[in-house]
Amino acid sequence: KTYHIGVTLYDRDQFISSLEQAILEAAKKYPNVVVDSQDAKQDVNQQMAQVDVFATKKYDAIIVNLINTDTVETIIQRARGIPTIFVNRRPRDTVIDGVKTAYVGSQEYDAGRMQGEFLANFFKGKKEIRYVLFMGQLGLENTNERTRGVKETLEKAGFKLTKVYEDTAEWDRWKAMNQMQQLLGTGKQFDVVICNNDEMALGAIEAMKALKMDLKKIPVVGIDATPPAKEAVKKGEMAMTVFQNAKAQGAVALDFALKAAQGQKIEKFGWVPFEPVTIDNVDKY
Amino acid sequence: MAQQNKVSNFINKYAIFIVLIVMIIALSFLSPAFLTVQNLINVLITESGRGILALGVAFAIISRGIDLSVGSIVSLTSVIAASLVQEPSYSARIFPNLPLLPPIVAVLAGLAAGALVGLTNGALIAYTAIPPFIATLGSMIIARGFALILTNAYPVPMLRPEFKIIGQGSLGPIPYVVIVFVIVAIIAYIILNYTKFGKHVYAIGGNVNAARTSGIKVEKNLLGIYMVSGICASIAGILITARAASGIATLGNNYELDAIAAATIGGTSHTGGIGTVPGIIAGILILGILNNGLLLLGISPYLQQVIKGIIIVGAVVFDMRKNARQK
Amino acid sequence: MAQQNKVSNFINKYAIFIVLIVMIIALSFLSPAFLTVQNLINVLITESGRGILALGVAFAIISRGIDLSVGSIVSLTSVIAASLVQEPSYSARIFPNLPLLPPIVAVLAGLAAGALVGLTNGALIAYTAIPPFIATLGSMIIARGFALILTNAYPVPMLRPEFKIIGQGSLGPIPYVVIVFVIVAIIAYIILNYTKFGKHVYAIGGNVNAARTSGIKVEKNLLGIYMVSGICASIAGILITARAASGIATLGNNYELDAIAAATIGGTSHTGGIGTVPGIIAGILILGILNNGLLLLGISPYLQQVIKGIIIVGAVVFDMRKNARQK
Amino acid sequence: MEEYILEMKDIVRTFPGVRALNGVDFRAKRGVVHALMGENGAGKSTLMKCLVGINPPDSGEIWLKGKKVQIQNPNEALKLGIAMIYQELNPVAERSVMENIWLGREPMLSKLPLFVDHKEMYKKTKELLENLEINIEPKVKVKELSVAKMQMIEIAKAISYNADIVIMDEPTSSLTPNEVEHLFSMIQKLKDRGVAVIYITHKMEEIFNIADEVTVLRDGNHILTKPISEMTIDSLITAMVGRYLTDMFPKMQSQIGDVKLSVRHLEVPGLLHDISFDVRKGEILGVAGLVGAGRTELMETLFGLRRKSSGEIFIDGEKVEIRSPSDAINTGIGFLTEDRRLNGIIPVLSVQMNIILANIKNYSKLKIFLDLKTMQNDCEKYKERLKIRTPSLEALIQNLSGGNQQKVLVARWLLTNPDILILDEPTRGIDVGAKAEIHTIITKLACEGKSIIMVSSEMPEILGMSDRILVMSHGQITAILDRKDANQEIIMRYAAAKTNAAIVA
Ligand SMILES: Nc1ncnc2c1ncn2[C@@H]1O[C@H](COP(=O)(O)OP(=O)(O)OP(=O)(O)O)[C@@H](O)[C@H]1O
Ligand SMILES: Nc1ncnc2c1ncn2[C@@H]1O[C@H](COP(=O)(O)OP(=O)(O)OP(=O)(O)O)[C@@H](O)[C@H]1O
Ligand SMILES: [Mg+2]
Ligand SMILES: [Mg+2]
Repeated sequence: KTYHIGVTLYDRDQFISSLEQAILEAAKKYPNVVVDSQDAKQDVNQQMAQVDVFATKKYDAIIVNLINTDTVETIIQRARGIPTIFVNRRPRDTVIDGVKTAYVGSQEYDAGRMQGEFLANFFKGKKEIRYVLFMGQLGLENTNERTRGVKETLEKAGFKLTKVYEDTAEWDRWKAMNQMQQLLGTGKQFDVVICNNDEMALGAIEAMKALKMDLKKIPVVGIDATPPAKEAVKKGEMAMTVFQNAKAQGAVALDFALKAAQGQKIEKFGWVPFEPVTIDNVDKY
Repeated sequence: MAQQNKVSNFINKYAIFIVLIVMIIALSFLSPAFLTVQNLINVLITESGRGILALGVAFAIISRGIDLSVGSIVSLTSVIAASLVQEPSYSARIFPNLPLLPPIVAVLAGLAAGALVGLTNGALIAYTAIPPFIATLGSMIIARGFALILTNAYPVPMLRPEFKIIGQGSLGPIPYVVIVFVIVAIIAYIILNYTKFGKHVYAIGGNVNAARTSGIKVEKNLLGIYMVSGICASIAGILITARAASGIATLGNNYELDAIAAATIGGTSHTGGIGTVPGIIAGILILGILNNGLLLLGISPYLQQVIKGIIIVGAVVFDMRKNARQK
Repeated sequence: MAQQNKVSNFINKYAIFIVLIVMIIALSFLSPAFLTVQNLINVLITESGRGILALGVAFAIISRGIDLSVGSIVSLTSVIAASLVQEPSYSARIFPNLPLLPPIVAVLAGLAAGALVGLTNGALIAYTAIPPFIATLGSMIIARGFALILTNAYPVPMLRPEFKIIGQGSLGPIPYVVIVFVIVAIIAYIILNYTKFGKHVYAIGGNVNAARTSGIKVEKNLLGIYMVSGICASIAGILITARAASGIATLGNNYELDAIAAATIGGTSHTGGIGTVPGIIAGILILGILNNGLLLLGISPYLQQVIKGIIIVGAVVFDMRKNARQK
Repeated sequence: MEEYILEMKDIVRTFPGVRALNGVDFRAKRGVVHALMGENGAGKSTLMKCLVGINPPDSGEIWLKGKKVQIQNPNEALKLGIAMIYQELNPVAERSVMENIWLGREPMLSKLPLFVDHKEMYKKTKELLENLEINIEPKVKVKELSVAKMQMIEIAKAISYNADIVIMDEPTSSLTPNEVEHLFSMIQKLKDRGVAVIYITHKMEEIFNIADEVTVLRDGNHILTKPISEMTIDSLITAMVGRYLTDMFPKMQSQIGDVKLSVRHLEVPGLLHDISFDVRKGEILGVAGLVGAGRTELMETLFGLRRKSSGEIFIDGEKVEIRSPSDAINTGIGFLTEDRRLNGIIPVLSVQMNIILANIKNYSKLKIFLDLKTMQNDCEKYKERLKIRTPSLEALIQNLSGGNQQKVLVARWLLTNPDILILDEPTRGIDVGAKAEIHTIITKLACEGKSIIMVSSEMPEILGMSDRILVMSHGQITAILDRKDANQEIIMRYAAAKTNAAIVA
């Protein structure tokens, strides 16, 4: 029997493309698995339409990278009984049953937490941290969770956080760069630049490099460990990033989906941990 | 000869519907799953939100304006309505001490928000001379800002089932959202064709000076036009929120472009005075069926965009041949 | 009395510049960091991309059209140019076996892409009767699809320094990007005011029938108009890519709205035939200074949106008083 | 031998639902003014648009200077030496006079041929306008000009092409006698230069004044071509309408009653000064004046389209405040505007919608829904009465001939059934048959006790229809004459009068 698996992704960025690639790679191992992968361009309505179509075509399982985790009930309803594996964006635990539904991913909060832990270590002995924060698109869950993660971790570690600048750069390198440049123009002093993803971190770094700022003293931290970000970590320009294991998430998601399609027992959760990446371990990734 | 002329007249007049029918026939052959009741209902469900938006925005376009704020009104309505029907048990309620309100209150609050934004748009356009593009761009940005402020950018989850039923329930096989869409379309049709207000919308769009000279109160009508657009956007916002089971401040992002595109594909002209409800519905269905068809055929998402672009342009070229400069 | 009239005429005529100056003065008081050379240069750097886009799109708007594809052209240019100037050592090069090309090749390839999309837009608009909105919407979707196909949605990082210098280098204190922006603005000014083509752009937008009966080849001019818009978008795409040091397929998302907004704020009218380069520059600077000011003042991002919307609308209301129906 | 510079043979042109030209032959000679006549919708404009390539013919041949040509667009026509003044004025309103005149053939700098030579353009415009004795500043925007001045600009533009054939499609529709005289002297000069002038008009007296030959079309068919000397007004009219018309100005003496509308010391800064006059029930008040006299502005002010700075308006002795056209309509005033395109038609809507536009509210059933049936019946009635030539009431008004569009607008205002009807150039572009019909309607309305204010630049119309005649000059009233005291000369004298010497008879 050939197993058809539908995939719907929240949008396209470097990470999600890697995740998609991982799913496709993993599927190649099975001659009888066909994957149909779509992206929803951050439109909840479009994602539901994609699930509708997968259900119409009677696929054997669906992998969903939710745009908004609250839409999970509707998504499950639209799937009409087809096993649904959620990946990377975590829905409420109550809808996960480990039979028809499961979650594979990392905890967004953890990515922020790891940034926080790194910075807590970096600033050991200091009392106050004056921070610059570039957030992803407002209203998205990963933006919220990553931000919450890093702030709470630092606060728990006893630091007093002082906001110098906090705004969204919408995951966009160019926007972050422009904002950073203008911020630097004001001459305001800060200790750290926290970014919700690597692209924005790289933008901030470009702006800071232009002013020959010491990136060793003022750490810039990102999330995702994209190739250019790893390069920057190697050069010592980016203090740290967080590796989100797209490959593992994709492979586990496909594995879960296939098992569920075959009626096998699966776990409720397939955790793929985040991993902090610094100059010490960057070569591993 | 005359016969032939009649045929070509017919084709010209109903070109956009012919495109739609050809698409339906082609897809039925290409994908067996396409022509199933369930699939067609799914298309309607998916398009109901955009459809209602397009109908509303068409009022603005016919009057020779535009409404960029509809996407933001969806967002604003979404968070306002959702925050009034959260499960009382949910700890992160926006209004923690709110008593249990009947869902109708949430619906009305949402509609009021849309009407208010629409009224503001209308007033700006009517009583200052600023172009509709700017007035509604401004309120688009402002409304989105309010939606974010209200929720601190967090989603508003855990809606009560009485509210969610609007988006998820159905009457027999036909989902409520589709019923609402059909009703809105019928009302829009009646307004545009059988009421004074409707005729005034066309007149204002066709030649505002002539309309004014003929005693039409242009300003009052503009208020009405943008309120219709705002209220339609709110209705769409409520339906989508109820379906998504969550109030989301980013929900309507970029919907305005989709809605304007659907209306335009359906023959609504940005030069004013031209546009019909059946045309708009055809425009919406063309977009919806295209989307659905490309998904059913399992075409790669990148290629989908290219094909989509080509078919949209092709459909309108076919529809507009009649206006092309005659040889 | 006559004196007073002169003053009010002056204010009417230069309203948008007065808004700009008032904003500058207000911000100098509110934030000491605002009126520094570095900060003002930063504003110019930031707005250079959008500025060039707005100048190009203004040609379309003045001719009574619109160009929605400029954002996508930025994306397409970005990935095309970037993929031709990647570091040879970089393992994930788009064209792994490409010899080391001089950066000018990348620049020209980028410009060619923009010109080609523009030409397609122009041809569709000139030779079929489809509205510019649809023609450019179609090519917007298609161009973005191509940008994604080309890169598989991965960024194209690791650009060679000879290319990055365009975006990051400067002549004395003035960055190259700002210089390019100023040059493009001057050329646009000259074209619109001193050339036949410019006159024809206004005439086509003001009254296409008059243009046609006066013997103007409307079709050929439309090709030119949309090519100007496409090429401007490519220039912006190259500058932005060089600055960001990476080709990104989603780079230009939604830039079209910003560009159209800037042109519209600067007094370019969607009813055609009206618009000036100084006005457009004022529109861009108003948006840029507004962004910069809100950032300098450290206002919360949500509230920023609300304030931004209000100021944009306010500025245009002030500018348009002259057109408001006289009391 | 080149007797005819232009020969059009067996021209056929159809539009959806209309056969506008049905095998028409037309010839023109050098140095001859050839009048093209026919009822509204006869196909005059269409024939000329076939010639200049706006609506290339479906079949038929065009020979120019002995050579067969195919003209696909106006650009080719201009290159072949054919220039046209269009019936529907067509300026780029936002641009200057000089840019409009030289549009498409801007003078370029000799050293930098990429750039337009503005100085040269200004100079040439100045020369051209001075030559033609038109007093307009080349740099003003066309939108600032009155319709009449726009028309003068279009005329100047057409002449400036130095074409061999100049087509004038109702060039005098917004001109007053003085300018018409002026135009005729220009035409005379063209004639002397050997230009073939094709002249379309509905004004009979002009034909006999200027034309050498006449061609009559009816229903898209060629009826006759003759030297004007062989025609009389009556034979011409008979050829055009296919029947004999008795009276162009069927004025009936109505019962003149109380004062209906009374205007006192009306003031609009820069435009109108100290305007006072009365109109009685059952009276037709003609308003005469030269271009720029401010007649249109006065009517616009009465109708609430312009703000007055002071002065009072009384209706039936009661003071009224009219701030907008809807106020005016509610107080029982109707206003047929002068500028058909700007304030009149809604091009993209149907004939029916255009007819009912000012009257929609009277068709509401249950205060919400429209009574489409009655609406259609009423429109049908006016279509018959005014002989509006249209394939159907559903046809778009933009596809109607100019005169038929005008009739639709007349129908619009008749339908509102106002107590006071203001008509600004009501028969502009309307053929003789329909003109007589409209005059009959106007005079009947007066007999029903309505008050009519009729602005007209056509002396015969003013003299033939009015009970009293108000003459304006430079924004002031210079005379109010009784029907029996008025003749063309007296009116022209007051119209040209320097103001401040206002005489009220
Ligand atoms: N673009 C068009 N589409 C459809 N019908 C048209 C179009 N242009 C002209 N017609 C029709 O062709 C016929 C002839 O029109 P034309 O404008 O030539 O009349 P005309 O003799 O110039 O009349 P008038 O004296 O009123 O200007 C009319 O019945 C008109 O409705
Ligand atoms: N939109 C405008 N802006 C500035 N001036 C105007 C405008 N319209 C008209 N005028 C000026 O107002 C004066 C009177 O206008 P107009 O020529 O319409 O008067 P009129 O007596 O109605 O003449 P007619 O109806 O014969 O053309 C003229 O000097 C004209 O230039
Ligand atoms: Mg005509
Ligand atoms: Mg007048």
